[in-house]
Amino acid sequence: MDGNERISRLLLKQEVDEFLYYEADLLDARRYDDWLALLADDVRYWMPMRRNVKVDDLEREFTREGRDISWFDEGKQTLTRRVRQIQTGIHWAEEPVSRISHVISNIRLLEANPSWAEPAEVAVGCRFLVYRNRVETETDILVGKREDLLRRVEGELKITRRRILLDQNVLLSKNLTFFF
Amino acid sequence: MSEPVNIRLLQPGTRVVLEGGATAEIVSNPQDGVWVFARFLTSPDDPDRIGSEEMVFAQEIVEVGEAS
Amino acid sequence: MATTRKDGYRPGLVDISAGQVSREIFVNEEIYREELERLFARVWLFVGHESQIPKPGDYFVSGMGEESVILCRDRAGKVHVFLNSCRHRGMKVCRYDEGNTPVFTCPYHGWSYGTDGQLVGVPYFREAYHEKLDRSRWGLVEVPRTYLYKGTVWACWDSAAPPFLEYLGDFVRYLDLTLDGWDGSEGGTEILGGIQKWRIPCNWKFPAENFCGDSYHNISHRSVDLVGIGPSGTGRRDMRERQMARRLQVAFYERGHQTGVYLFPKDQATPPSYQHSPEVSEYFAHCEEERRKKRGEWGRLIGSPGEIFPNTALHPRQPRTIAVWHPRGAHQTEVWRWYVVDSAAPQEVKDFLRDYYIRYSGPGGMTEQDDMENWNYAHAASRGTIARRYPYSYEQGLGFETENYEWQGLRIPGTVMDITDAKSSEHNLRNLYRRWAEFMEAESWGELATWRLARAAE
Amino acid sequence: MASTNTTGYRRGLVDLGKGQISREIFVNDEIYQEELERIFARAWLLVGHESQIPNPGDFFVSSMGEESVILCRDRAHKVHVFLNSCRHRGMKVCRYDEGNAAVLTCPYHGWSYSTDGRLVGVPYFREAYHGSLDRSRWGLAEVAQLCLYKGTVWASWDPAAPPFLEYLGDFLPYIDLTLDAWDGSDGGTEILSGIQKWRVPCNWKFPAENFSGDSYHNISHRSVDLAGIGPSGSGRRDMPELLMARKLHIAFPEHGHQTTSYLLPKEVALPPAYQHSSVVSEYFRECEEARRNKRGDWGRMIALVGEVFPNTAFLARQPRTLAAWHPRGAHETEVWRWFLVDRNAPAEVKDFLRQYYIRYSGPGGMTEQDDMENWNYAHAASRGTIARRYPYNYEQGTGTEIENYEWESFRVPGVVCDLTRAKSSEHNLRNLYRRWAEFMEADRWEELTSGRRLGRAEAAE
Repeated sequence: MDGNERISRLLLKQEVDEFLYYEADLLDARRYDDWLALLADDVRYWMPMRRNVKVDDLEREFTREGRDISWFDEGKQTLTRRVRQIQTGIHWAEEPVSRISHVISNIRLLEANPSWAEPAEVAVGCRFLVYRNRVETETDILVGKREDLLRRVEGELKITRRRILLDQNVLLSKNLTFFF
Repeated sequence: MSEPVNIRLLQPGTRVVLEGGATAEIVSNPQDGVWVFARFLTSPDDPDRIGSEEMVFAQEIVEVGEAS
Repeated sequence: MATTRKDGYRPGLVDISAGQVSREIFVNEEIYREELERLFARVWLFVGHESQIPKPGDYFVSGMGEESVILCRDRAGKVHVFLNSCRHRGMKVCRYDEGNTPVFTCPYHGWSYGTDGQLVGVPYFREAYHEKLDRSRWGLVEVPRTYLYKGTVWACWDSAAPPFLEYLGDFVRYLDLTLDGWDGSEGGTEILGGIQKWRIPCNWKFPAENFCGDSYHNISHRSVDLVGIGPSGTGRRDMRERQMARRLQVAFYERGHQTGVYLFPKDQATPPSYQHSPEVSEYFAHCEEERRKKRGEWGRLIGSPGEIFPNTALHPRQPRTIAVWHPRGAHQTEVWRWYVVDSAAPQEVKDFLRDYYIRYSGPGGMTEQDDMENWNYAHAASRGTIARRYPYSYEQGLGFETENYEWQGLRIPGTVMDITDAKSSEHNLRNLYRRWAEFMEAESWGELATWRLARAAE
Repeated sequence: MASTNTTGYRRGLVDLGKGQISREIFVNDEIYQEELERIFARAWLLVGHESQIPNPGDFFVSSMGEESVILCRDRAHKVHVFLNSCRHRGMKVCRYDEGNAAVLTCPYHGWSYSTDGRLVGVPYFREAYHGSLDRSRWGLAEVAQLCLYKGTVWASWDPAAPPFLEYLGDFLPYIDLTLDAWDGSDGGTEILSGIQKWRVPCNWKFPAENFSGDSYHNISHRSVDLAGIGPSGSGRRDMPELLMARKLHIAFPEHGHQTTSYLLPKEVALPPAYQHSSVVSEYFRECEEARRNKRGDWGRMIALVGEVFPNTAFLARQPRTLAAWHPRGAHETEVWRWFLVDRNAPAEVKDFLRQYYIRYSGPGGMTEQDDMENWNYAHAASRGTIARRYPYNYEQGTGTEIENYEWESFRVPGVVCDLTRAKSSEHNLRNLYRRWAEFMEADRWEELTSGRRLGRAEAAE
């Protein structure tokens, strides 16, 4: 990597950090329509379930995208429906509304295509901690990893693919009415 | 089947058509998404209901008309 | 373990004459379940303040024991307290903290109740129930006894309980010290917006005991005394009257209520206070004068922490608050805190007090933070098999109680312990547990309302 | 509180004559302990699906009541269900969810069991046990009865329980509506890989009741109806047949099973469905036709939801699922969800359905999220000292049940409540709790299998 490339990478890292923090702010501020605008029209949003399997059988740890049952397997249209449902004001699982914070960390740029200098797409890894507290004392803490593919569309970053790897086997929340 | 209506958004004065063909005008809306208070304008099955004010269940409302 | 022996509380677990109380009553889960039945389902509990629900349709979701209840004002302006649970499948009909509504609609199957508790909406009443459901019998469960007193709202699940004012007896005059204006005007107080709610890992009786007048634990607040948050710049409070007043602990044996008070000497002005703000200082000086005029001898009395049996705490002096110790299992307490100011006070006074209250009380309060640490680990260190074998000591001042206490022409209602010289006593605490044991043993209110027997005998 | 008085359930806590059931049966810890003994240790429970363990040595760790069990296929292809607990010190012999193993070896002291449950490996058998341990007596504990039915695996711990098919009785054809393919071919379904498991803070009977046919709570799903996830683009499901079919609650008083089903009219074509995808729409149209031809009058019956007593639920229509409500204490339930599709459906149909299922059901499902909120806070608000004094109301539709229900020449098995006009009833829910109370009172299976017949004889006199 030459000097210019390293600077390009640094600038991109800065932009991606800001973008992911901004996205988290939108979700936590319940600005769901603005959040939807960050998703590419062909976004794939997927969260597999996880199995306890033997160490030599780990390829079966996750349910398979596009084939098996998962916690989420979404496109923009269904994510939009989920937002609309919350906005009806009678989605009782989110009414009264929850208090949610997304903490995003360990952000790393994994790959940029075609180049760090002119990235049309960039793959990003991070950790998430989603804290939800609702009604009186009901509290969920969900922690895991995320792999995002971001695409530059007319100068702006859009989320094209999101894989959410939750670190739980039996899901310890009664429902998943929020976004990761 | 007609599209469901988010009755939470219906303003007083709005006319609605109910299952069975009766029509009613919303008098007030508790915004619970389940009930509205409405006055019956027509009631083919039970003419005694005309003019009476009742709580109307969301799932009985099949159509929303114009606000008067 | 004597938990199933109803007559075992006094001889076994609560030995007032020896000044000993078993740790079991704090940490035993069976005893806790009995408390829910024998105490919380029979006594008068504080549920809120009328100023929280000024308009028809206003509601505030409160708690009674472990139960969620709705305090609301119906269309006709009447105040009700309902169990927050649908009669059909038990769903909470209200999951908000407060608001205004014409109906409480259950989100599960849609049963809907008016603000007077009547079941007004039953989906498919004609089709599915064939109009046979007797809607008049399936309204929200209403607390059978409620009482409004100077803005405060009280409720009791037991129809056989004596009326609220009889339940209080002469103690009502001490409750007035919290609810009247500082100038002595009847019920001249209001609630500041925002009820603090938080959890403490201890049995509910730790804070209850503390607010009965545990003056002995002052030492644990040494750090805040050193830092100084008092309204005149030092210490924890403005307490100069201490030097001239009699300090008393007052207990009502038949009823289980108790409080601390300061009794000022006749014809002597109260020392200045709130000296960090001339306007506040002036306001209180004026109020002191007014109260003395309006209330005569009784105007010489100022309250300090007290407790209406079993779990409503009063803090009549600044920070003026009402607290409820909601039980949440044997090992956890949820505190709810209302803050009180004179309704007629100038805004600057209210602002000053609000800031001071927040600094003093609650989980952010520099004083109470240390209380919560003590309650937490006192409870934790009492749960062990061995720890339970060692009763707590409540001997302090045993035998020094005075009936018909009088000083400089004012006769004080209740049984008094003068701690002006003694500094401290556990007189009030013994009173709390005496009454607690009576409740745990008594099968009926007939046994508990002993003052009625005495009156009948006369 | 009659919790220790087992004769008191029907008289005191479950009063079906009045249509009232005490909240105690949902929130009382003592009653819960009794349920584990009297219901979960005696009834038939769903443990899994054969397609989860196709090969010898395949295993799937499942659950029966609070117990962990291993569903596995031995070397001779025989299916077993074992208690997942070493006989030596009780350690879980399998802490994986699924896999393939030649032996199940306990990690604590190394006792090892073959896939047919025999104790085959005991460290220092000769040295420490001097060869005297009777290994034949110390194999894995195995369920008393097991039944494979159209791919599903059922088990009971009670040797005295009637065989599974007798336990189901005439309810069997309704289970078939979930396990047969949509074209009516016998057992023509398979499980989609990935079993959803999650916890809901409520008593297990809240979901059990809900899936027994609580059609009354439709209103709580209004938000998803408004947002629209139905396969034709709006609402929650494709339900145009509702307008033409009879909607029935069907209960089996002798068994405690119940379902909500639709009976379609004779000679009328079904309205189109799955209009968002022509392939899927065409597939279901063809299946409908094939089923009518194959099944005759039964081809007109479509099940919606149902429950095999006590805790196995099915959703026979899309999203087609099986669910088990595993109790985890009186105040918590662990839901396990299997999703089914026609084995012979084209991949595009399977994909479409899978995505629809995920959107509809489970913790991420836009419909069920609201159910879980209701179960959670209905339970929480029923635990208090005062709350327990007020029974729930189950009066709806009392007295409108019909024995020998028939419509357009089809005699429907079971006792029926016709909801076509009534919209809703609690007939099925009463049936669930009637059977529940019988189980809680009966000391022996004879009482559970003969009681109703006696009851009927009395009624006949």
